[in-house]
Amino acid sequence: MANFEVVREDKGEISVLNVHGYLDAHTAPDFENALTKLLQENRFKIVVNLNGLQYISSAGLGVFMGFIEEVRENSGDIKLAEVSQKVFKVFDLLGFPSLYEFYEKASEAIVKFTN
Amino acid sequence: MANFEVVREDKGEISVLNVHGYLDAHTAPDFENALTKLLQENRFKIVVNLNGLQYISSAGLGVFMGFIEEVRENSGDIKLAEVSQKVFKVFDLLGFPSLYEFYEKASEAIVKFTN
Amino acid sequence: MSDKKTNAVSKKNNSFRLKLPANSENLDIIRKFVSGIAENIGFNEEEVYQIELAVDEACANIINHAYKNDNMPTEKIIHVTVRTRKDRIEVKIADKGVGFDPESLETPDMDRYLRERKQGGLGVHLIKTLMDEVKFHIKPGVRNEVKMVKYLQK
Amino acid sequence: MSDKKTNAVSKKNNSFRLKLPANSENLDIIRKFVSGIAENIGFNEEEVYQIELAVDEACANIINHAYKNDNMPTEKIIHVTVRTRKDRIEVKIADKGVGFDPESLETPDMDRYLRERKQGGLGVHLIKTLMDEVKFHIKPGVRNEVKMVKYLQK
Ligand SMILES: Nc1ncnc2c1ncn2[C@@H]1O[C@H](COP(=O)(O)OP(=O)(O)O)[C@@H](O)[C@H]1O
Ligand SMILES: Nc1ncnc2c1ncn2[C@@H]1O[C@H](COP(=O)(O)OP(=O)(O)O)[C@@H](O)[C@H]1O
Repeated sequence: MANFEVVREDKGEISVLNVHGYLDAHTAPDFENALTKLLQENRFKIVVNLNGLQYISSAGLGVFMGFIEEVRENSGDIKLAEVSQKVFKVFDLLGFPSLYEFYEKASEAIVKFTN
Repeated sequence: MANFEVVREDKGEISVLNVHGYLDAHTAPDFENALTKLLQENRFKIVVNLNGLQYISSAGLGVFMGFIEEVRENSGDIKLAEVSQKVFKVFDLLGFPSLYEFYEKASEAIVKFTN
Repeated sequence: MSDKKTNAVSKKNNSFRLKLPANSENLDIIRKFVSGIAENIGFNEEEVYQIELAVDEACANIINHAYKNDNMPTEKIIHVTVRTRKDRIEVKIADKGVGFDPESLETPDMDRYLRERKQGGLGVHLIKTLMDEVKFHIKPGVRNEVKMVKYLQK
Repeated sequence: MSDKKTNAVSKKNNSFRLKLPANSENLDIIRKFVSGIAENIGFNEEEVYQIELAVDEACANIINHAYKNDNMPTEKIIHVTVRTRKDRIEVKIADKGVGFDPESLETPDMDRYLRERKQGGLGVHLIKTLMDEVKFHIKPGVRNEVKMVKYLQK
């Protein structure tokens, strides 16, 4: 089903992944592939714009966990932006805000990298 | 399920019914009620704006059939506007375009009444 | 879009079953069930609508006609079975209600129909128009089934 | 919104069943099935998400773990049964796979979990957090079931 999509936008050394739809055990590999590709290109400054994300399950949360270590070891970060209240509650339930930075706007997350 | 809605807008002696969502055997009575109310108020110049209609089944088509006669006997009409291609195909399959006028824009249907 | 691997999985022979009460509020659940499967095996948006609509009409008929007789002891239920094959979707919709004689239904004359402003009587006609194969098996009180098939276009 | 009459219908005791192949592409169909029912009996948007998520986690576990043993002769299927009561929804999710010992699962220490950047191991914890009652009945190869209940808020 065409129910998940990642669209990448590079802005200088920062990459924004715009995710849309439903991120579950079926679609998590697509998101994983997008992140793997960034790391292969040595791009470690990553903003994930969750504006279009309607749903996330633990399989989707696991993808974030699988990359954060390598990204930070390379002086990068994965910053999250524009998450809906509904989806944020799932991140929050599992304590993600203590490990990841969340921003209201993707542009704010980008600014944080350029500072 | 909150999957169907009719919003009425009166413009002089013309009434526009904006329908949204799924019009099936479950929600057809809601649409029927909206039309019954117009007829009770002697409002016979009716534009149904189908812009937000995502789905129609024969139960929905039957509602149009149930009112057209009385409306026309009272020098009125039910004109349809802004139907998506997908939904139009169902109307078309059953020959509705020979009985009802379809317009690209609700404003065009309104103009037809004022001429 | 799904990747190729999962498409390969979904194109195998699979079978899906749904059983629920014959209430009109459940039409939405039934349509989503069938449209999800139809999408997964590669029907396009227009075809998915056609399949949804045919299934909706058959289920609306069960809701409106099958359990009219209030003396019937059976639970008022709808059974939907979907089988996917490489080249087609097969949907069986069944009830345990009063049954009917599908042979006795006339094909509506749409011109006359529209002229006379009838309501209803279109469901079975729509099903036959939208699907490639339609068959009825009627056993009143036991199992009244309509089986409909639609082929994937090459 | 549905009118009062239909709400009255849906609040009666009803039972819904779904049976389908244990493929991840079907998670979407399962979620829509369950969320449709939950919406109809009056759960709000946040609660519907919670129910969907709990069901998704249980089904993803079946897909990932239940039929690992390729020698198993059984069809790889998921059974979902939903019962609605005036005050609650009950969902049973079952497989015929290898089974597991739910008692042996530790409650994840989220601090440590996050520190060690683990992936996975959150599903059952999430189910227990999101639903009001959770019970397991395990019979490997026959029927492994998780039953979860959520109450409507007054
Ligand atoms: N599942 C069913 N159980 C009993 N009768 C049915 C069933 N399906 C169809 N019918 C009968 O076939 C007739 C034609 O159905 P249809 O073409 O859908 O038109 P409508 O439902 O609007 O009357 C119905 O009026 C009903 O008598
Ligand atoms: N239906 C099932 N069949 C077999 N094993 C299961 C099932 N559900 C859960 N398990 C077992 O319970 C463990 C914990 O599940 P969970 O908390 O969802 O984490 P994860 O699936 O990420 O490992 C799984 O690793 C698996 O061993």
